[in-house]
Amino acid sequence: MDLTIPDHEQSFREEVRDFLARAMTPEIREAGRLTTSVFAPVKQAMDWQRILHEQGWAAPHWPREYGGTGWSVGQRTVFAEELVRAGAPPLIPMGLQMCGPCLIGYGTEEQKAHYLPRILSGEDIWCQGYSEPGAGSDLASLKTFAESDGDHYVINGTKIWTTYAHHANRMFLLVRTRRDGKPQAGITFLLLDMATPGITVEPIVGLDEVPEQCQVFFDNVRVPKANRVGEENDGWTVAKYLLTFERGGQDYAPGLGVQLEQLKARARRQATATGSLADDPLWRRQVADCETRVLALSFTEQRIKSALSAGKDPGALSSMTKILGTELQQRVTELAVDTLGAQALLWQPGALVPGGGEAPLGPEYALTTMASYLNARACSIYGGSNEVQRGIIAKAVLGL
Amino acid sequence: MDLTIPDHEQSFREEVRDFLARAMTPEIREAGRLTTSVFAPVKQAMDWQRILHEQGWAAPHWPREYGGTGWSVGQRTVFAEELVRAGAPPLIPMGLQMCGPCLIGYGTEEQKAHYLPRILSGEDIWCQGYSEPGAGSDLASLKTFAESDGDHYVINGTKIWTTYAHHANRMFLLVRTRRDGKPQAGITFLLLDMATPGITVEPIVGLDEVPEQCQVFFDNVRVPKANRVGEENDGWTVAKYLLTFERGGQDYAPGLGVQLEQLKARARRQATATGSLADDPLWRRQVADCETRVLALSFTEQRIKSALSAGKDPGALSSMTKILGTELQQRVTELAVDTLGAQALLWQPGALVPGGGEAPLGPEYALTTMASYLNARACSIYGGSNEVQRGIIAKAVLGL
Amino acid sequence: MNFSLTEEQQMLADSVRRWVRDGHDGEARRRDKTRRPLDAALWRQFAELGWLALPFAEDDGGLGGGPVETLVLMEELGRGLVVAPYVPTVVLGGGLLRRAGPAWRERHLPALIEGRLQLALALDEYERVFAPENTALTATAEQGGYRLDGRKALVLNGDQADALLVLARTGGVPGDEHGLSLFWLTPDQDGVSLAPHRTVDGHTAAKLTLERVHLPAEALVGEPGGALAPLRATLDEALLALGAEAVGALSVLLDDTVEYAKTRRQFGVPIGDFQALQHRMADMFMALEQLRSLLLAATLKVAEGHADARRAVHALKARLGLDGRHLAQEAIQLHGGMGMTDELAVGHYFKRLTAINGLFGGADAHLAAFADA
Amino acid sequence: MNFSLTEEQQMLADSVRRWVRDGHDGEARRRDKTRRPLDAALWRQFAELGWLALPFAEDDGGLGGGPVETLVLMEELGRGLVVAPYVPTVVLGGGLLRRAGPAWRERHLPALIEGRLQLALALDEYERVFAPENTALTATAEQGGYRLDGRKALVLNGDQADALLVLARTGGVPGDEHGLSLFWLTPDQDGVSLAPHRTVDGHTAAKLTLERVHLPAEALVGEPGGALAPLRATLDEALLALGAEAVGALSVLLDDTVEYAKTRRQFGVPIGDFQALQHRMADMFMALEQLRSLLLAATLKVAEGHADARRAVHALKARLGLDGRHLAQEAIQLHGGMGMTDELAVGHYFKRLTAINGLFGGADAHLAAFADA
Repeated sequence: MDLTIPDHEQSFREEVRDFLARAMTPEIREAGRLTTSVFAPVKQAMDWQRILHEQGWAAPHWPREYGGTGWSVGQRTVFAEELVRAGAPPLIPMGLQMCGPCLIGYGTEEQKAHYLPRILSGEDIWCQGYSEPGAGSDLASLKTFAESDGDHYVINGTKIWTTYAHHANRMFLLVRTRRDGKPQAGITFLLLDMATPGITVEPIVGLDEVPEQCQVFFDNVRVPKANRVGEENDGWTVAKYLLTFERGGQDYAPGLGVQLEQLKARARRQATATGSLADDPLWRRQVADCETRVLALSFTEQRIKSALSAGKDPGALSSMTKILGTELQQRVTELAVDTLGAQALLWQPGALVPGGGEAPLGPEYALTTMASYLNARACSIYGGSNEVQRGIIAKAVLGL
Repeated sequence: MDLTIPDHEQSFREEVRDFLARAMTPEIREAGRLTTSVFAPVKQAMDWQRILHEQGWAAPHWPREYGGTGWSVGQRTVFAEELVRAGAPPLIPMGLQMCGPCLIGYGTEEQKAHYLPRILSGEDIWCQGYSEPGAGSDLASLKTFAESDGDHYVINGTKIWTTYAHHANRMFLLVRTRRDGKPQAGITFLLLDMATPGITVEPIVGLDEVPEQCQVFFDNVRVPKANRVGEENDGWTVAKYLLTFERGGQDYAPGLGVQLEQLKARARRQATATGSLADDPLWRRQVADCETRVLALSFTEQRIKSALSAGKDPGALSSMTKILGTELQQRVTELAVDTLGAQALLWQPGALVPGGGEAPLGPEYALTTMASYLNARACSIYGGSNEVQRGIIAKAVLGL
Repeated sequence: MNFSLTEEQQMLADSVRRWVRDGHDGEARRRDKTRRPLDAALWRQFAELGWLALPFAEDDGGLGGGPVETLVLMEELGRGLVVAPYVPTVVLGGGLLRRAGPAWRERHLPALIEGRLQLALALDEYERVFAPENTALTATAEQGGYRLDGRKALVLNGDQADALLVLARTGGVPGDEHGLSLFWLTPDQDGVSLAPHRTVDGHTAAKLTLERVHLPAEALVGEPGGALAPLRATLDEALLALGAEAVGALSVLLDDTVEYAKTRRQFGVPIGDFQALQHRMADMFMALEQLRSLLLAATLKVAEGHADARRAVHALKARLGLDGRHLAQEAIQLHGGMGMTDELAVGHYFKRLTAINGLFGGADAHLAAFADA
Repeated sequence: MNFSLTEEQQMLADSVRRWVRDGHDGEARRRDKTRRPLDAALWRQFAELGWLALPFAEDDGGLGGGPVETLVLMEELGRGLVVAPYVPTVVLGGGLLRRAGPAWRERHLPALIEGRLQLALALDEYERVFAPENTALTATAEQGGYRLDGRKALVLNGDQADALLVLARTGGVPGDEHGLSLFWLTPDQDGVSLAPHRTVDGHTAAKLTLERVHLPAEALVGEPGGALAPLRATLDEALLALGAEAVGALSVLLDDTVEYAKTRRQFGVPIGDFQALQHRMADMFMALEQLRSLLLAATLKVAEGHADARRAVHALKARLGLDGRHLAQEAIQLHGGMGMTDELAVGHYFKRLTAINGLFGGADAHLAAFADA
């Protein structure tokens, strides 16, 4: 056992850091600062993706032949950490992190050749059609039906919690293609063009007043069967792969660490009668409580990656990092609200739009703090609620 | 709404206080200090009951005709509070708090005339035969069977978690008298003499190394049918009455308040480099967290009693006070362990026996602290586990 | 001890509840996307119903109510998620005027009670942790009066107040309990600028900037350097009022969650059948009951002037910040995705609670104050 | 980064595990009601198996192991609930000797490694919160040496130690980081009295009273007034060793609880079918994994001398006191009444964890130290 960082990773870190310092425009930096969700403002996120793509770094985790970087697990971690530290807006994951890997794993050669370059370049913006009003945590009970009609499917039904459907030009989705048998068995994985007739997108305004999610309605929407990924009725296999990825594919600890450092800097500027909030023992205890948990999570993520590098399947452990990461994220945003006191109540959604031009009536971070807190309430719900994840651990790990 | 204490309750408090100052012998006081459970050492508890009985105060909550005091709810509360404040050992509840009220409610005139005076005077010591190895939280599934044989029942089976069965000369118990129908329907409530042939008592040593609980085995134990309370197969009615009583019959807040005051006094004696632990902001926060919860519980208990006085049935709220009171009790004993640090690890069970003569190798409270903490782990398990109580709230209060 | 409402208090409760149900519930307010800072018609009704007169002495034209009456009103307003500047104008502004001597009462309470006077208290300062004694904004004595300079953050109702009460230092340094004074200020005075803004809960506030604002000596409210005692007493009343509003809001969050759990189906059954969720809802219920107990304890102790009254107020605010917040978070979580939407009421109650928790000190500060009291 | 054991480390783990299984598991120990303070045969085996030589340099007759090797050993001993004074004698006593200079090492390490020397560290004082710098017991310089007066509480292994290392003040006052010195003391010296006693976890300790104990200057271990640095480094190692033991014990508590939940039936089903309990066991699992991560983080950082190593040790001890304690309490709760008995192993693991949490500072103290580090 050792914590040694190979020399080449250290120099790689320098390289990434230099690049980011150079490549991030003021607009990109502003978007990073104003991002209060896992989903960054779409325009700046896509701009940033194009810049990374020029460098060949848009999809480090993809195989090299499809435009990946060929980096080691360690290098990918370094890259992700440096992005977080530099305050870059996160890239929109539906294409790069979800649809792309799915196509690489299960797509036909034609699908790969057509879609992967457009995902990489940002020409296509994807959304994910999984949840339905009656099928949230219980995804397998989805009802949106795709009737076979020659070389097409005809889709009727509705999807909900479809992030950025109002920005996307493509959707990957799960549909039911058979009504009998086990619920998981009759599901098929499809790709579609959002411009297809019969699709209606209705944005859903969130607690933070941002329409991040949508409901999407399908009224006799015709999709060519060539757009099917995997076999008919076998979409659950692809779906499960994606779910695992959605949960465990990211590291939470680096971002949490950065947020806690920022929080400490802010507390140093919150004056008390005798010094600053950063000196207050009770406040320090709250931060230390978070920091010790982040330290534990960080090493857990390292352990999982170490197992991955050794070719082991971490399996249900992605459920653990999803629970721990999201609940810590919620706690850290809550502590940030506490740190600002009443100043966190200032509500200026207009000032949170990058380039919106509305001047904040207080420090910029006072604006993002509340919006982040509100938005973070969702992270224990999406991607399979944390209740579902605990159930997975109980069953898959503990055998209950 | 008001918090006014009637004058007569104030003067009653003085009267009780004077009496306790006079009546508690050094031996009783020592037993109070060394009690680390809801069950005090049996000899001193019974001695103390006899002293209270002479005064006519052994069973304030009983109707006057059976030896009760005729006090108001407020006076009973004052009395209970003053007992706690004076550090009196708690009386053993199985006779006074459990069997007595049951007999008053459901016993025959003969049963009442025979047993109640002996409960009051302490001539009889009772134990409670409810739980069985396969019937803990799921009490209704009990299996100990009483076969009818003329004017007797013949009992076979076993009871567990029978507190003080090794000290008791009588037991009230639930037995099955019918095997078919709903589990609750075939249960009968009986009284028996522990000297009856066929009874074996095996003490169970607890975490605190004290044999407080027992397992009791019945091998063709003959009990006269005259010892049945209520109708055959209708014992569940009596049992439920008792369970509610066991949960909600007591106030937790006064005792918790006294424990927290003692804890603060101890912390003032724990020196830090700059003062005492009682000045440490983190320690103070932990105490304030407990104290605010105790304040809330105290007013909840007052509200429930206020409803009782007005003739309302608090119903499932006894589940709430049981959960809150026991979990606070666990937390306060935990904080007491933290307050003493390593000094709480000193283990001298011999020095905890009243009159045992073994000198403690540190402050007396250092000995009781750990034993109380260990013993308190049980209070969320007994009397219907807190999981069962939460289920009751969900069903009976929230209608889930 | 007695925890029953008097007949009059019960009538007040019933009338507020009826008023809320008849078109002023949060659902209606929520759909009003114009988010007008103050609904004049609504405020007129507050006056007509006598609510603005509630806490004032009969000699001052009030109804002679106390903390218990305010509790009754605020709990129902909280249940209805009614957006109105009752706390800034009546509880805080009115509470300070009540304590400022007969001249101030005579001059302003009639207008306040008739609904013609909106007030705001300027307390919080940028980059200073909340605590009245932590105030830095200076009021320098000068010929015939004072000169005020500095900024105040999050002045509740500051965007629509006819007058502001500004806490300033006439002596001492931040941390000192002496040297704090209150000033009466109108927004039209030279050097005063107010930048209005929304708060997260759909209420409004303003950023106040004072640049060389010259005030006459008569603008001083109460004793020079002696603002802390009346301010603290007034803050106690505000914390009780907000506590009652919070308990009302939390009771809706619990009810809505239980109701949702009974109807929302996943895995073939109502989610309320899942034991893990049942236990969590039982915990929510217990948290609400404990907060209600603390609300009663603190309100009655303040009303009756018990020595440990402020301690109970600290306990209430601290536990709201711990257990009330957790209850509200659980309400969102158990609503799943729907809880995150602007459409359902749950999120709006959540945001109001979040705002209440952020006002006048958080849980740790109140736990520390509880320990010190 | 690499989290795999070397082949040698894996062999060590396997051999300890085998030894535990072959008759030294907690179950066997638990039934031995004689509760002998020290099992001489067992200690001889420790020596023969090389475990007493583990952390010492090869030059000193040791095996040249480090914190990782100690982790491997202690985790298995924790899993087996083995009662032995490894931490007092080898980790604490041995750690201080290792840092005390060649003369002390040459004089005592051979005996220690051969199992002929039992040690104890006298640190805690009555009515003083734990912290080495909070030491009050005085060592007054006198002709040719020092005079020691005072009491020490809970001297682990003090009842059977051949020598005690006593932390005393040769200068300064409680709170000062300077002025702390360590003394080598044997129980037979004039003025030394030891009152042996059990500790809650079945280990043993002693109360130490020193009355006019005259020690020669040579009894001073290390630099006069300079005990704090080597002591802190040694305490870090002890916290790692206890942390590894705790993680081993917690893993048994989790396994036993899950196993019990699969077999114990209530309401017609195994209690492991109840969703509320499933979620709680999932939380127990996550707590264990997080503690294991912290154990690895702290151990490797100390082993490699990282600048933030001590911070990680504080994190480990703090979270053991929070999450490890909660895990152990849940293990009892989920075992129901059976968990409260002396008969099942769960209670004994619980008590060992309780003891570990009580040693060398609690969770809040370590969180505060983490924040300061």
